Amino acid sequence: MIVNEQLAIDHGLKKDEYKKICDLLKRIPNITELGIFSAMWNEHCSYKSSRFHLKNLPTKGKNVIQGPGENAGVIDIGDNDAIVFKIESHNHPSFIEPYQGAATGVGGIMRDVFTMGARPIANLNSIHFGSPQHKKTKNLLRGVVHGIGGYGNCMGVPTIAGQTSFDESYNGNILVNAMTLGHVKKDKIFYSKAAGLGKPVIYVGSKTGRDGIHGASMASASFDDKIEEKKPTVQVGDPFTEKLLLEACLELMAGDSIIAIQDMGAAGLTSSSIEMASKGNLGIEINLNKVPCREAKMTPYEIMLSESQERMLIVLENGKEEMAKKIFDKWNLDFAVIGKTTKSKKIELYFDEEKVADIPVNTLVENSPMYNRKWKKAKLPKKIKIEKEQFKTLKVQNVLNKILSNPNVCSKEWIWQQYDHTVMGDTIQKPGGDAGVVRVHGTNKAVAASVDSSAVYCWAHPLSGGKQIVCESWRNLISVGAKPIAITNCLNFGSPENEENMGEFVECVQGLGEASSYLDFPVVSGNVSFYNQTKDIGIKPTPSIGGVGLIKDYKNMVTMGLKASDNIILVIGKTEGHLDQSLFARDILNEKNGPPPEINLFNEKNNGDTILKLIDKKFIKSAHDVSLGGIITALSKMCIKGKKGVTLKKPNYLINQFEYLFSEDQGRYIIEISIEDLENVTKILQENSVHFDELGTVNDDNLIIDDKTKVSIDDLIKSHTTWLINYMGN
Amino acid sequence: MHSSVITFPGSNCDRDVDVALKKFGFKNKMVWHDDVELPKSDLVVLPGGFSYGDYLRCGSMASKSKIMKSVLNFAQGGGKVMGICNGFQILVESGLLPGVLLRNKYLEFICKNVFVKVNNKDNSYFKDDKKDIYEFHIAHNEGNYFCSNEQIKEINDNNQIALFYSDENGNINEQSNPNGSLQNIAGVFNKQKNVLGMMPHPERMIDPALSGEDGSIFFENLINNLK
Amino acid sequence: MKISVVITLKKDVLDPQGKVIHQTLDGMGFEDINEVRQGKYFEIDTKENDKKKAEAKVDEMCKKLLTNLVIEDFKIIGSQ
Amino acid sequence: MKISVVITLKKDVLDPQGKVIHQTLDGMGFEDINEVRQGKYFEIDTKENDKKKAEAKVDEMCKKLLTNLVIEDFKIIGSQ
Ligand SMILES: Nc1ncnc2c1ncn2[C@@H]1O[C@H](COP(=O)(O)OP(=O)(O)O)[C@@H](O)[C@H]1O
Ligand SMILES: [Mg+2]
Repeated sequence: MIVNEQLAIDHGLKKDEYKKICDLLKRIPNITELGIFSAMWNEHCSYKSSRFHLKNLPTKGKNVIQGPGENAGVIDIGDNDAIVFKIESHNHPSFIEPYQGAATGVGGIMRDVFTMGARPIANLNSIHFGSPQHKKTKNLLRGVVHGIGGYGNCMGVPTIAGQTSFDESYNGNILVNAMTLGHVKKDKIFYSKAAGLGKPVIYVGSKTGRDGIHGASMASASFDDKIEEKKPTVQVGDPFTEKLLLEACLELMAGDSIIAIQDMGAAGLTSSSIEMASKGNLGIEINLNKVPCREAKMTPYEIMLSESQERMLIVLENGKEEMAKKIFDKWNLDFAVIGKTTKSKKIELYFDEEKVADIPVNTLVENSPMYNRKWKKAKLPKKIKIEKEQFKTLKVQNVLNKILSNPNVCSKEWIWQQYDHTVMGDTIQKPGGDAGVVRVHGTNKAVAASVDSSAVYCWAHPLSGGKQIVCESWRNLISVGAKPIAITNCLNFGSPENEENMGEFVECVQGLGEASSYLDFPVVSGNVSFYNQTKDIGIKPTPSIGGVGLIKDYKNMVTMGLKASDNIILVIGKTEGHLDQSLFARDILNEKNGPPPEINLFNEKNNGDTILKLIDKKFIKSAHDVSLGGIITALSKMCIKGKKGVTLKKPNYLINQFEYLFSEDQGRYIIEISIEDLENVTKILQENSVHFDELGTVNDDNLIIDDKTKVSIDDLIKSHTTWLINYMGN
Repeated sequence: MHSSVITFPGSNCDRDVDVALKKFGFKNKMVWHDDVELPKSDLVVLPGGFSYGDYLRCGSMASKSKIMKSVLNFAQGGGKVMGICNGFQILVESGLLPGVLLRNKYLEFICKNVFVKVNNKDNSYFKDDKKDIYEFHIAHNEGNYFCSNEQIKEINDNNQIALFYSDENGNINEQSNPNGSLQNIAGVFNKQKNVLGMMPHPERMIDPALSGEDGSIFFENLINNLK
Repeated sequence: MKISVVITLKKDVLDPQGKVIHQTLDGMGFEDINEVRQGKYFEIDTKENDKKKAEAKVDEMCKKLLTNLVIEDFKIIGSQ
Repeated sequence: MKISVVITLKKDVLDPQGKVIHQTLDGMGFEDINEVRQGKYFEIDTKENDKKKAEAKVDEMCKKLLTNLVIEDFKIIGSQ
């Protein structure tokens, strides 16, 4: 095949990028080389539009062992234990084939984690669908949930938390973000940096097929009318093989024969071999005839670009091949020595005795394009003057019912009941709480994790939205009694070539960075997914934040269910009545404009730290952060979980009742304490200058909001649980 | 008491049940599916998980593995064999237990706590049980017990039903049937009652921090009965 | 040669999946369906080139592994 | 009439189930198998009695619901 500019463009490269390739090579690349460049230089692998901005994120901290740049981030949780975690998107494939797309997304992120030597101990997911009324939504949701469960359940890794939202901006481009946490001993972490010359390069796992060729390029293109043509790039997941691969890799890792290991993810053998060579500052030579292939007559181009799943690349110590092969034989997996490390600093490929590619590694990595794209700054929208007259026509109980049954608030039990969340025997907080919590096997420690996003806030004002979402993640961890340690992020945006979408990206990242820096909640891993759009319209900017925290003694974990009657309920943090962009404003008043609630990082940190102190002293019986739907929504969920009611006090506030109950001011928590502790708790809160209000008292059976409004627990449960079940049921 | 837990490719509750058995006093050994001989055991456990990915039919391929010949002999000689979840499916596929486990009626994987009522205490698994109704955990996609009319008659005539899905008061009805199982069957014995298969996972409920503690009661009783 | 086999659920075994597909199709406007039954299909490519022998082998595979005769029937539907 | 359809994975698409079944059969002594591919089988019983029309309907059902043409092909294999 003749390589020319047009062919390069068909591979998703830009004209000047093609010229740059020719200049770097000082010749025209052959077809295999062009394929390799297109895979390495696309957005998905090269981060060419995002690198410039991502480098400003705070990535260091006293608990960070490994920040971004490896397969996953690693944090220290003491006693030689470390947690490896990362989140990743699989948006485009999931829209085309929801089951397999979501399944392979889960498979991919788990490989990222066990490549580093960690046994996966928990999965999370953040999934976003179009409007429930859209004709595709129901099937996409069902397919995605079945896919996530299908893969994770088979692997025997509990899915402990997640997030599900619906918004019409995802009608033509759903989001599927999967996150995995793994546990590893600090002195047994594996990296992808190759070292040493003449070391054998080993291929293990499944055979290479023609699946997913150019998957990485697809992830970097937007959906248009030609979507059909992009179809063959979807892969079929094989969780059984991955389970074997996990066990085989961990078995090999128990010894000391591995120099470097890297999973084959996007752009398969290409990116894995090049990354290992690049990090080790050396070359790799591969004989492609040695690669185990599923189909006859696969070309070098196909072998290099295949995205077949469940494969790994390993650089081994010399002489360990036989021993390693025995392990993979035992697990019935392919094992092949396919090449060796060299000092050439080039990637050199041979096929049928011919050299089919010869590319200096640095041209693919360091010299890959980086763009500081044009972007537009977003103005803070003007505050909306909400006519309080209209509140008079509203009844609190009806509004509450509507909000509790809103698709974005209602119980997601229909989803998480399909995920095995108890396998491995260490799940101590199941989905349905503020964060999922698993014990570190055989210890008293537990790890909490939560995944969050608030696209509406980010859309209204990306800078505030970016900050808010980090804070929400922080709060979810605090609410279960965990000390927040670090985050991973999956940045789902529209086209970086569109100035507005790019602006959303830049400012969300800025906000995210500010908040994580202030809260000492660094970013240790992440993933960028651009081109989430249909035709020219991008999705609402949707950064998903996966937060991880530590509970030193799992017995101190806190849950949100109310515990005992006569206990006192406090709201921590100030309620100012901010309704713009709240669920109340959008869903009840149909008002979609205005700024999102403001973030005050000082209060955020102070409130969170103080709550942790109270938890430490065992004052807190239950806790829940206040988010979507305001105080009364949060309180309702606590009632539902604990099967208890609350009698609200009349607030000594000047704001309107609806503002009091439904506003979405940030930095707030609801906590339950016993009367005897009230004085001590008050003292601690005052000493730490934390604003709080007494909200009410726990009772046995009703949420009593005012003289006229009394809602039974059963009614709350009904409002909260029926929508999704009914929706999926017919 | 010596127990053995068999690991098939794709088993994923093997560690969980190992932890549980040890916690309640068993000396447990892990046995690889490709081994020929079972170690000396008072109890053999086929754990939950997805042996061979649950491909073809759950348990079908594991039932053909090498170790199963030994398990078969062991069981035929009166040895105690217990299959949990996927282990139950393997026992059914290998012919040690009657019937078959079909896909859940509502076509969805179910992970939750359920109540089960013990039907037959005249065996080493449930003898002297303090409880009639356990709260156990289920996590499966194919737990819908089914068998032919003749078989179900035989099963009932021989008192082979071990556990029924029930509500917390022991009522056995459609509402308390999570997966469509025939007659709410959650577990069955072979004729001799030395082989037990059940869908629920008692090993997931052995600690107050987990979904519950009824599993502890089950295991404590089990080891006492085997002594 | 390549032998094709179809495995179907016995008549009296409930096929919830077929039922759901039926309902879904119905909802999509395919209203004159009486019943949908789902089964499995296998293509087994063997080195055996004698049709009779190949089919006999596959028959044996079906009995020993591919079907559970408590609930399923099988039928060889083609050989080439 | 009753239409039978077979749905198979496209040629280049991985068939994890087929692979494992192949290995298992091999281990059971069926050693001369080249490949096993697993697919789905549907019997759709419709009120339509005109063969052409019935098949056309089923063709439409396959395209709209039963298959995902990204990874699967379908074939009507019988009508009676
Ligand atoms: N896709 C999902 N997978 C697993 N758990 C989920 C999923 N979606 C929602 N959940 C769970 O449902 C609960 C409610 O979610 P959400 O409304 O986002 O919580 P909150 O706003 O209270 O933090 C959480 O415990 C969450 O973990
Ligand atoms: Mg929360």
